[in-house]
Amino acid sequence: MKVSIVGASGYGGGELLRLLLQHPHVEVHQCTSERNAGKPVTRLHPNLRKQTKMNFARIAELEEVDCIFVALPHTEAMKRFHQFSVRADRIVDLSADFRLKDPETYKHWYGTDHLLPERLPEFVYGNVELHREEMKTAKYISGAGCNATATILGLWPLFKSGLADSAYPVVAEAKCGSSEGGNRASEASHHPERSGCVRSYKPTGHRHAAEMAQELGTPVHFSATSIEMVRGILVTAHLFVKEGVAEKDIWKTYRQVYGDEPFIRIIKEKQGIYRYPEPKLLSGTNYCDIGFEMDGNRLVVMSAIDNLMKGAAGQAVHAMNVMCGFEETAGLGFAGLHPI
Amino acid sequence: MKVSIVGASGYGGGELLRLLLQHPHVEVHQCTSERNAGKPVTRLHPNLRKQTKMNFARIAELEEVDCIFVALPHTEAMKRFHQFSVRADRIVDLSADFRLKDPETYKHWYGTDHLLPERLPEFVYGNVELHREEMKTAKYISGAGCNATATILGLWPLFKSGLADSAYPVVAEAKCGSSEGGNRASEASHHPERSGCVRSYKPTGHRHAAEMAQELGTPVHFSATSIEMVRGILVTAHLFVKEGVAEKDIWKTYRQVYGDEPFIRIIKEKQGIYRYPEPKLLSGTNYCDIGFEMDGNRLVVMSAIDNLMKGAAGQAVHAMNVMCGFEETAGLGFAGLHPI
Amino acid sequence: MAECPVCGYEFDLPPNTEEGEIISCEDCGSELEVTGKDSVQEAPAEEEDWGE
Repeated sequence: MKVSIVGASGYGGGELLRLLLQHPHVEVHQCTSERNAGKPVTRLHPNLRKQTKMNFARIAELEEVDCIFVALPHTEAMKRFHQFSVRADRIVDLSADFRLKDPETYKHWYGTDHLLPERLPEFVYGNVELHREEMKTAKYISGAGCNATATILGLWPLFKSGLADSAYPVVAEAKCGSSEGGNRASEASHHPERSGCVRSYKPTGHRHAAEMAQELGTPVHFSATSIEMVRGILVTAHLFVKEGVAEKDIWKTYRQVYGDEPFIRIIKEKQGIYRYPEPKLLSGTNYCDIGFEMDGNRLVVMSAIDNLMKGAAGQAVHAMNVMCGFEETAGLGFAGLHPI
Repeated sequence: MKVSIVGASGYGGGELLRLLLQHPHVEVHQCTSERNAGKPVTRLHPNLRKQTKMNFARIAELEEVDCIFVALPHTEAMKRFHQFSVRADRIVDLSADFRLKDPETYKHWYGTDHLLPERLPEFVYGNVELHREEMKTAKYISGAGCNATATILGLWPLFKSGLADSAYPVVAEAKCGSSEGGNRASEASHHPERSGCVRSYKPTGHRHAAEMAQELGTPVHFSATSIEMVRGILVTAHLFVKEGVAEKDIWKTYRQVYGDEPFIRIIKEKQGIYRYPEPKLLSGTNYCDIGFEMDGNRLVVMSAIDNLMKGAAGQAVHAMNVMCGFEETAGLGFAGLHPI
Repeated sequence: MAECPVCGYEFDLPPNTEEGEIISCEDCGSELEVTGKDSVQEAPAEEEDWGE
């Protein structure tokens, strides 16, 4: 199967390229980057040296393929949708353009009118664990936000089963890495300023909260703090469960909802160094690790992912595998490194 | 093919297990750890959760297999050699026990008599790039030291071709990560003490110098400084080349000696962020990246590896692939992560 | 066969390359300017300052 990556110079596009170059059922046809057209892809993605001799193409040179991955800055996929839909039956978009089903919600959070509201129902939200059946017949997938993915996957079974008491507020706090900001340098990402930070960069008003509300059916009070980390997210969520719910019920719910999911692991152990989810162990893998602890009927849920993998490129490849009928773990078998 | 890992609780053993569990031609039969016998391997190697349900066995319970990887503390492989040689035709030992061909040199550097000097000629030193032909018919491989591997691979073509001027001293300085010390905690590895260190832990007298002299045929004045890094080594070597040698000759020598080596990359670029070898990009890969710069007939050579991969487990699997006639890159295809 | 002036790598110029065109050496990646049928010279690439 032939695929191309549009906007392949960024961290998300580069991670997609790394996965797709070694994917058993896929051949990467073109990678585009307007700014870097004609340059070798390894100039931006040095880990791919000796893996590929491809050069960046321009969007105008796009040829027909079976699936196009779009990793452009926000609103670009919306503006150029037609250029992609005529060249591939299937599209996986990593941006936020087609995540929110309601155009009004989109306008509220992204400050601009949605250009193709009629297309929104055709896009399936990117968490495979929540939308597998729809993806099997879908043509278009919208990759979910990284913070949203970590929060949604941690909490979804509790809301789906009705254990969570939505009369109480749900608070979720993400500890994030610097790669979330992409590869454009800024004052704030200047090493002497960023190194060693514990920076409350979004105490409130983070856009991903909109996706959490959409997928969980309840508002989530979300805050993000960036820490000394490049890849990785650890979300710590605080909520209440209904009267009489015991720890065993929580285990049962996660087992029922996630039982044989290939990329979810429940991590709640009494020994060893890593007893709860640890993001650094997940670097390069498509895992979401989930742990929890109870305190009366208060529940704390911890979920960890690699924001560039389960939070972006890995999730996109997983969704493509489902959409195209490949085995779900194709190209996503990396186990992660320890120590790291 | 069936393999077992003896001493599988350490970082080297764990990395071997990660690679061998996903190796196309190999099945892991047993993993031993006296201290952790009966416990799940994922207790020590959390990245392998959901990859394996194996428990640690004891050496006494070892069954016959095709190849045994030994990752025990120094002198243990020597003492227990017979227990392994009766259970497998092929042995790959990661320790220093069988690296040095000369028992006297061994005694000088390791302060104890070698117990099986008569076995030394049967072990092939672990750098595949230097010893591929011997490995094709060998039964026993001795993994090379990590600092030695990085230094040897960087300098070997210059000595093999005679470009290096051995009338002048060769200085090599390694910047090392904390995983080199293994998973046993100590005062010096206590996070508040180790974090942020630039620690001159071996200015002189590092044991690996003995291997460098053995393989390069010339003494190397080696120093090691541990820095803020878990995996990775960057060696900066300082030497002189003979009169009249130009940059083009250096390129040609590396091309002639390493031309189609699957795991060597020459990194010397004028643009991009990573113009010379960068160890963090190699985490989890089996690459050795080599770069150089000339200053008159003074030459600076930079070589980077992942000490747990090309410096230990990756090299061991590469040597096994050669010894058993598998394609050399089997199980070693991971491209590395960026950003990381 | 053209030879890269930087690393001495010998290679065939792709068939339709014209004079003045910039190509990069397959081995060392240097940017080369095509100056004739089988001849190239190092293209004047400004070395980006890292500001380190």
